[in-house]
Amino acid sequence: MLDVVWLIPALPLIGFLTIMVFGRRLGEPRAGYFATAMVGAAFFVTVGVFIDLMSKSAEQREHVKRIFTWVPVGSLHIDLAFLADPLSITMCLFVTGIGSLIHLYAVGYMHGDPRFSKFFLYLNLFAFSMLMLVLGENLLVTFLGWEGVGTCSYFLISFWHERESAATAGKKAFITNRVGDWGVMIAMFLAFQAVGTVSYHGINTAAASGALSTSTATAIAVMLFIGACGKSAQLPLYLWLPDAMEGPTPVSALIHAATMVTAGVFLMTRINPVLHAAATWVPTMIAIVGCATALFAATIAVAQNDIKKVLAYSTVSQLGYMFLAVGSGAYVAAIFHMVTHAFFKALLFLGSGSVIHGMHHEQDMRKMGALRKLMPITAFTFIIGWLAIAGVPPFAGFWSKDEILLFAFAKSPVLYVVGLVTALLTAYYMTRQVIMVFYGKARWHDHSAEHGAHGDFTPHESPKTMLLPLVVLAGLSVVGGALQLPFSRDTKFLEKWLEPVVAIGERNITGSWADDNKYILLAVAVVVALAGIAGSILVYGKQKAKAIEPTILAEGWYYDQGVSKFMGGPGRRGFVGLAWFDKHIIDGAVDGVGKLVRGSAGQIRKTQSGFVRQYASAIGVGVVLLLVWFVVIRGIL
Amino acid sequence: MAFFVFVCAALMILGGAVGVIISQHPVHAALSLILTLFGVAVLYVAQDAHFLAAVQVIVYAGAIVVLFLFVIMLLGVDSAEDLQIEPIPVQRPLAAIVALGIVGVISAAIVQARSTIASGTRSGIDIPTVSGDADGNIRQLARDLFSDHVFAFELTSVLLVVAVVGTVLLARRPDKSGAAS
Amino acid sequence: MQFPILATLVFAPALGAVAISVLSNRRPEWIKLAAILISVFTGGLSIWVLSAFSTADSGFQFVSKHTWIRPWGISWHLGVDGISLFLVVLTGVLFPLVILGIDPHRDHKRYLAWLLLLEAGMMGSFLSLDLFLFFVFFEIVLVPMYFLIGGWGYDDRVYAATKFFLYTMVGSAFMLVGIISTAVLAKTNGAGHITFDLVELADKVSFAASTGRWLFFAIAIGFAVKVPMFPLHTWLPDAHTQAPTGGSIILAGVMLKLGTYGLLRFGVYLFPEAAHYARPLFLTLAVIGIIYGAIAATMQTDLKRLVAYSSVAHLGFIVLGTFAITTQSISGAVMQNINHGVSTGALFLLVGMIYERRHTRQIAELNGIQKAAPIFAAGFMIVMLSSIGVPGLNGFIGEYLVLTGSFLTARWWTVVAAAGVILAALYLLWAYQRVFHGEPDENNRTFPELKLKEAAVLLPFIGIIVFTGVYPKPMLDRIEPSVKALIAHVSDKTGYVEPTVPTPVTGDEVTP
Amino acid sequence: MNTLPGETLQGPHIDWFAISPLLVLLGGGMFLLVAAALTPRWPKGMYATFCATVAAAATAVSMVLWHKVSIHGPRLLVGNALSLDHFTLFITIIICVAVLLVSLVTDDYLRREKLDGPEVYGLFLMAAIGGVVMAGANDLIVLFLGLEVLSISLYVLAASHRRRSESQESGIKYFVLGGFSSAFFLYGIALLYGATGSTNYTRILATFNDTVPVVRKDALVLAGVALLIVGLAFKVGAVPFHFWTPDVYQGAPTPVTAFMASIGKVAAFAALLRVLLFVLPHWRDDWRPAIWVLAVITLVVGSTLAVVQTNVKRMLAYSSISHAGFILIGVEAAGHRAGNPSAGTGLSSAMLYLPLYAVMVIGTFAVVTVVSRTGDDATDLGAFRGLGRSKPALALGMTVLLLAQAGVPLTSGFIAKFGVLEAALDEHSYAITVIAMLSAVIAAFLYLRIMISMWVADPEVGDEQREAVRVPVGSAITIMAAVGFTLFVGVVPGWVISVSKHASQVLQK
Amino acid sequence: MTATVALALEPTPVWYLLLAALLFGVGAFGVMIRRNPLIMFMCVELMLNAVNLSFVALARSLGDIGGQTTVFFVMVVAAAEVVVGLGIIVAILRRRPNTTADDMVELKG
Repeated sequence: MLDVVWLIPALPLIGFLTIMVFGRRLGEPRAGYFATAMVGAAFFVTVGVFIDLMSKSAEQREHVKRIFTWVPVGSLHIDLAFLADPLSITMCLFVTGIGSLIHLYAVGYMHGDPRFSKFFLYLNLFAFSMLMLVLGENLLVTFLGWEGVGTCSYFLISFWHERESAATAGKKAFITNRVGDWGVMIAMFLAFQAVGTVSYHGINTAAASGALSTSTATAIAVMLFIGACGKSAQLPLYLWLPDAMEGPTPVSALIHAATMVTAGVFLMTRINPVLHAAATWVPTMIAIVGCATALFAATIAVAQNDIKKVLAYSTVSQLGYMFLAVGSGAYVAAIFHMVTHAFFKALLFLGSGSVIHGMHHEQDMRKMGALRKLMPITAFTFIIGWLAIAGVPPFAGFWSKDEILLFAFAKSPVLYVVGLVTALLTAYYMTRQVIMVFYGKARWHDHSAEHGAHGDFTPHESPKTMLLPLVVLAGLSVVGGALQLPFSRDTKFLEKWLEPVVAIGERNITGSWADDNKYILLAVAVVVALAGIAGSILVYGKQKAKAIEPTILAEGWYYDQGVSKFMGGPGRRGFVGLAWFDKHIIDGAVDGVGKLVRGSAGQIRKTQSGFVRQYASAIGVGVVLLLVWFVVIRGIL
Repeated sequence: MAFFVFVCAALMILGGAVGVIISQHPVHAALSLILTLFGVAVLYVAQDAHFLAAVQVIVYAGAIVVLFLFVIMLLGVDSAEDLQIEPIPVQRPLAAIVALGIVGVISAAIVQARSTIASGTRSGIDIPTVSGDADGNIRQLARDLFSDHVFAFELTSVLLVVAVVGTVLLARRPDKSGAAS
Repeated sequence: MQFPILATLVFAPALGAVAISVLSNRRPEWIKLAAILISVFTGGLSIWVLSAFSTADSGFQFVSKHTWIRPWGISWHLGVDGISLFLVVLTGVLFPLVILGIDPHRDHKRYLAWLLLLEAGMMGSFLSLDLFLFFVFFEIVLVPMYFLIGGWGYDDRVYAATKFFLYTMVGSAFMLVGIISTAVLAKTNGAGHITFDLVELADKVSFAASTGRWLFFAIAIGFAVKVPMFPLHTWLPDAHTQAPTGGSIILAGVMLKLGTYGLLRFGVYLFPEAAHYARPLFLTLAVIGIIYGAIAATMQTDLKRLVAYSSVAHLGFIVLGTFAITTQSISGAVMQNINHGVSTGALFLLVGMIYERRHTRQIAELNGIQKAAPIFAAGFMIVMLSSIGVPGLNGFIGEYLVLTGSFLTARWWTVVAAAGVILAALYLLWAYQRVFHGEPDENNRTFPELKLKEAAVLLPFIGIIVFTGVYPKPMLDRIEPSVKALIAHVSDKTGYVEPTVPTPVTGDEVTP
Repeated sequence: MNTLPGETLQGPHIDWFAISPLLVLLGGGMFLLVAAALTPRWPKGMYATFCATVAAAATAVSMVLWHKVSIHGPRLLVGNALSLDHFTLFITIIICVAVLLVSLVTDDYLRREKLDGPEVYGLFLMAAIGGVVMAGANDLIVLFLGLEVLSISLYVLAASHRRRSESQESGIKYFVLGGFSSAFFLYGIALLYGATGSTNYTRILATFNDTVPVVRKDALVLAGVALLIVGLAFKVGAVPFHFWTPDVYQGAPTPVTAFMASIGKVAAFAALLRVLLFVLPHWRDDWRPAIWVLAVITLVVGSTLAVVQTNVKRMLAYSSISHAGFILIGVEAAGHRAGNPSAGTGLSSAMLYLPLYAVMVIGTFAVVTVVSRTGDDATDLGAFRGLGRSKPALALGMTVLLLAQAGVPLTSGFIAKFGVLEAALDEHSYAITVIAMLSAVIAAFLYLRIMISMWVADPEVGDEQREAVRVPVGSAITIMAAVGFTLFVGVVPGWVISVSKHASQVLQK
Repeated sequence: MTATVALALEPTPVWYLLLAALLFGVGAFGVMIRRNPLIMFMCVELMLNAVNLSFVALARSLGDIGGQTTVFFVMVVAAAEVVVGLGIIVAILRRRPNTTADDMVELKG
């Protein structure tokens, strides 16, 4: 079964090609189902591969499938090859799994859209790219997927391109990602120079064996981290993700919560030996960036009113957690949180999508409220997601977050404290959201006039195709924590499974204070989560306290505006200046030469006055000059 | 004596030349030119070029200047030219500089080469002296003309043909009859 | 004697041009048919060359050599190697597409005659192995292009055509001096007699360092103008903008390649020492071009001008690769020649279609086209992504190879150059957004969808874009031997050592 | 009295056949003039046909002579006044062919302008004699006479359009300046004569061979050289002696302009080459820098001023100046090793330039003649507007010729420029070649302007009312021949290069 | 005393040559400053005469008759020139009487 690993990305590709050719003929909803089937089939293949891999011993859980030689030039030899190992298959599992659920959901969500089949065309292409990313045997294949998902993200964010904001958001996402891609490219060049290959095996082996010098390893790690920052929306490149919510909600769930944005974490995990070999400040920096992002985004989420924006900032925050984990050497925890986060954040997004669907594309939470009666299943699943992300035991999020905090503590108590504050805020703003959407007063009546077409407007529950994924994901959010329970080594399934991959980079905290007192920390985390929830209920549920939603938070610390202002101001002026320079100085010089020739010709031609006497004197001058040259200079002197 | 002749002739020549360039009236200029030409003829004689002196007087003074005068009279282009006015700025100073430059540099060259232009030093051919037979000059000239320079001599015939044909062509009236009528 | 296939590649279009110009104007369809037949024949022949090309031979193949001007040591010397092969094929393929796909609207006869003459010139330039012969073709292509721009261009065509002609001529002026000096000086530096033969000069002659450098610079100026490299680029936007669509495609697709190809063949190959010496300068200018072109492109308000400036940026990559002198970088540069030709050619084709429909190229006057014409927009998108350099499409492979290779010898330049890929996304996506996204206004609502004939012309472009991006190996296999030979030649002459990379540990031994 | 009855003059031996080109031209010219004067008007085109025939006959005998010289070697004729060698014959052939081509153009022109008559053709033939003599002269006096024959013919020809005041203005300007510069030239001869005792090339050279080491700084010689250069530079139109060129080219009847631009320049360059390289090789280090400077300013001024013109004839006049600059580069290159047996290619390249340029320029002016329409007035750029539509073949021919003048490859113009540059670079004259090429670029602008006018410019109001351009047979033959030659040499230049190389050898001893 | 010395002085060819140079310069100057075309011709004649004078002086100094022959030719040339030149002038003046050289500036630039 291992040898058919290529089928995993191939199936969505077939879906893509088929829809590209026959999309219009398939039409709605067949195109959607077909696409779903393809991703679903990929899921089953993945499961097969997974089982095959499980059956092997830990050392042998690495299989390379070469398809063809892709870029062979001189000493550079890059195959289009797939690497099936625990990490990639883990990724594949939830990418295809959650992917197919979201595909299914989208069939309902995109109902009636004139570009229905095109949406699935992009989704399948995205799935293909994402799978290339995770299955790539070398950096270049990963990069193919990496850019591919970026491109698909661009397509999907600006899917409703008639909206100016959607088009702009797509463009912004692509370009911001490209900044990160620059880092990945440089990393690839460094790797090729230092190791002679860009295959993970080669790089990691070199890093592990010490063949890779510390400085090179540091450079590679930093460059890849820049790439990861772009893709996984870390400071300072997180900007694009909140805007990406302009895309249809399934897109937000799939790309901007579950899969693509985790690619950075995946990449960091993939090259963990390099991080290990790099200078020690690199992991610290990653941890700090992750931690800062987590806190930063959480503070912003507190003041958002757009149902999806809250989730978007939450995603940024959670991704920060994952990087905190990476930086702390907790790769397994990072992957663990990635997986659980995929479950509950996809769930939350899909839930919010369901709400938006039911609210006829209303996304402002201030115009919602008391929806739990009208949309019971949505509400129920959403609440599970809420509990999971807030870190309430025994839901999935609790376990993964706790694991990260544990490692963070081992790394530095400061990181731990910041992580805790973030957890508090997370619980707080998620509770706020749940209350604003599902509880309290129904505020949508006031605005029914806006939906004039409907006249009598009532939110409604979503169709079954949309609810089924919600239920499944809710279930996973509940039990997801079982993958990795901190009680003993035997309950850490994920750790054992991933061990061959992360063995080098994974930090061993056994014996540290944090590990020894992990139950205390566990308890603290629970208390913090509950405190956050309680606080929020106080403010929004009971309205005992005034909501603290300063504009500065609502505006995201004005970071986005600042960047935009810079780009639109000095940045743009710089560009305009260069264009001016090009037109007037560079080209001006060219035209200037022309003008100069004409101008001087205009002057010289005045000597051609038509007066024959003047011509004669010109000849005379020539004669004198020649005579002076010959007689005086050459003859007499 | 020779010195005296030279000075007189030189004065004639230069006086005539200056006359040519400062006469407002073309007729005066033509008459001044005659003066110069005669002066030159005198110097020819002084240099034992008797034949040339004769030709100078006959052809130049006799024919060419007459031709000039003829044209002046024929066309009635006898309006005086106002030499006070110079329409082209800096033309005169420029012309003066050029003229002085030419004269100066060439004179310098002549003076510098004066030793090689010694009088009759490279003589090999017998040059008739002043006291000698004037006929000898013509004879020599003829011999030279019809031996070494016979081609040039024949070429002058072509030149004259050109002059004749050219004059015919130019002198044709810009007629209505034209040609291809 | 074997069939002189390369000479046929040159003469078929040339004779075709003559034949067309004597055909009667009364039957335009015959003229068009003749042009199509000739160009397709030439294209087919070029593909035959491609198929018959041996990957085992790193030297010149299908060589034909005859004395031409004996007193000056000039011969008719044609040959093709991995570096020129694909340029020849690209030329062979682009012309039929242009002839088929683009209607000049008036005066077909002259248009087609010029176009075929241009093809002959381009073929000759890429095939020549004699400096004189090369220069002849290099210059001769100016004439048809001048007339194409001047005769069938847009409002400011006279200015643009004149600028194009004169600017290029300035470069050629230096180049001609350089070429002749090379031949003249070669007499006393190893050749023994006057010769313009490239191979002979490259092999036998070794100039003193300073001499070689001067000669190199003289020749390189000509190519730098043609490329065009910053700051000699300003003729290009004007020429592109004013040229008719067909002219733009050819200009971007093949003509600019004369510059980059020339730098490689008559710069690096002929003057290895000087090229090596001049590396910092050229690398710097290339990198400036990459960034500068991209920024300038961003600020353009005319779609064609934007694409033109993007060419400046893209060609910067090629120059970077050329002067980095590693197997990867030069292979990438050679490949990028083709990729840029295809992608930018296709972009011009599409911009031309927009102009056909809307009679404007002003970005501000276009909007919402994706809604009005989704297939058209999709075609544009693919081409654009190729130009941006998205992996899986051709543009990426070339750029990647160039950068990877350059990184070995010109690290910091490469780091800056790689930032150019960010800017590429910026200007193209921004333009795309303004033109294609949004709700179409009154004028753009009825934007006609891609027609079948147009699609037929566009498809080969897209086909090449995707195929090369996915499976570049066949192409690289043909390029690499010649590139390696070139680098060996450089090493031989200068003692330059191509940096090596460690032999990597492959992951294969783990596989059961 | 003093008669010497016994004295008989022993004239020099004359090999009549050796000077047969001259005799043919002279005889033909005289016959034409006399016969035409005695007979009623000849039928249409007969004068021209006769003139062309004479020129062709002269060409033919020159070729026969070429063959003879190849066998017997060069020699001096008629009392050492003329030299019969390949150089002379080369120039003779160029001149005769040029006369042939120009007379074909002139024929229709004269009838169009209602000026028909035999005199113009007579003058053509006489002028050709002058040109041939200039090329073959072995004596400064002969050279001077040849120059005057040519010049005086040209003065008359320039002024020969009786209804156009421009024609007369150009005639008088040419005449005044020509006389002025001839005086300098003659003065130069006088000074040289004074320094060497002879006007004969061979003897002057011999004098220098004997005395140069001693009188190296002979100011008299140098002054003479300077003034000789002035006279010849005036004829070739080198800056600053060029001022007459634009005015005269513009004002003269167009075929005459063609005649001047081709034959006048060829003859003057032939004389310049022979004088500088054959007579004054010992002074090469003195005159070479002067030629260098002349070449540079000629190139720059010629091409720069051409840019701002609007009259095509004037443009081409300036372009002819810049061509002269190019040829001067060849002269300069030749100067490096003048008198040296292992001479470079400078001389042959300058010689190569002459026929190629002559044919180009005749072709170009032939087109201008045709386009200038009745009255010879339509010579501004606008007159060419729309020619590409109304007369595509003519426009195409003109385009080829203009491209050739611009030096685009596959035309003779490129070969010519290439040869000159190669020669200069062979002498390591880098600066001058770069200047030359850059001014060629500037000059290219003017050719482009004419092409734009023909092909690109939009029609304007009133274009319809213009007289249609007619291409009569004679002009068509000339244009076709010129275009054909231009292209043929552009593609197959080997033979003409070899011939010019061969013909140059005689001066390189 | 002075007169005796002066009378004893024999003018050498150099004197003649210098005189000729001076005459030449005056002629050249005249061409440049006079506007009447006829007088310009006369000035050219002055220049030619200066050359002739030089030739004769040199012929004598060299003892070579060739210089004198040359003068003969120059005279012929001068005659021919004058004929043709006057022809042109007549043609012009017949159409536009009293034209000066400065009036003929139709062709310029």
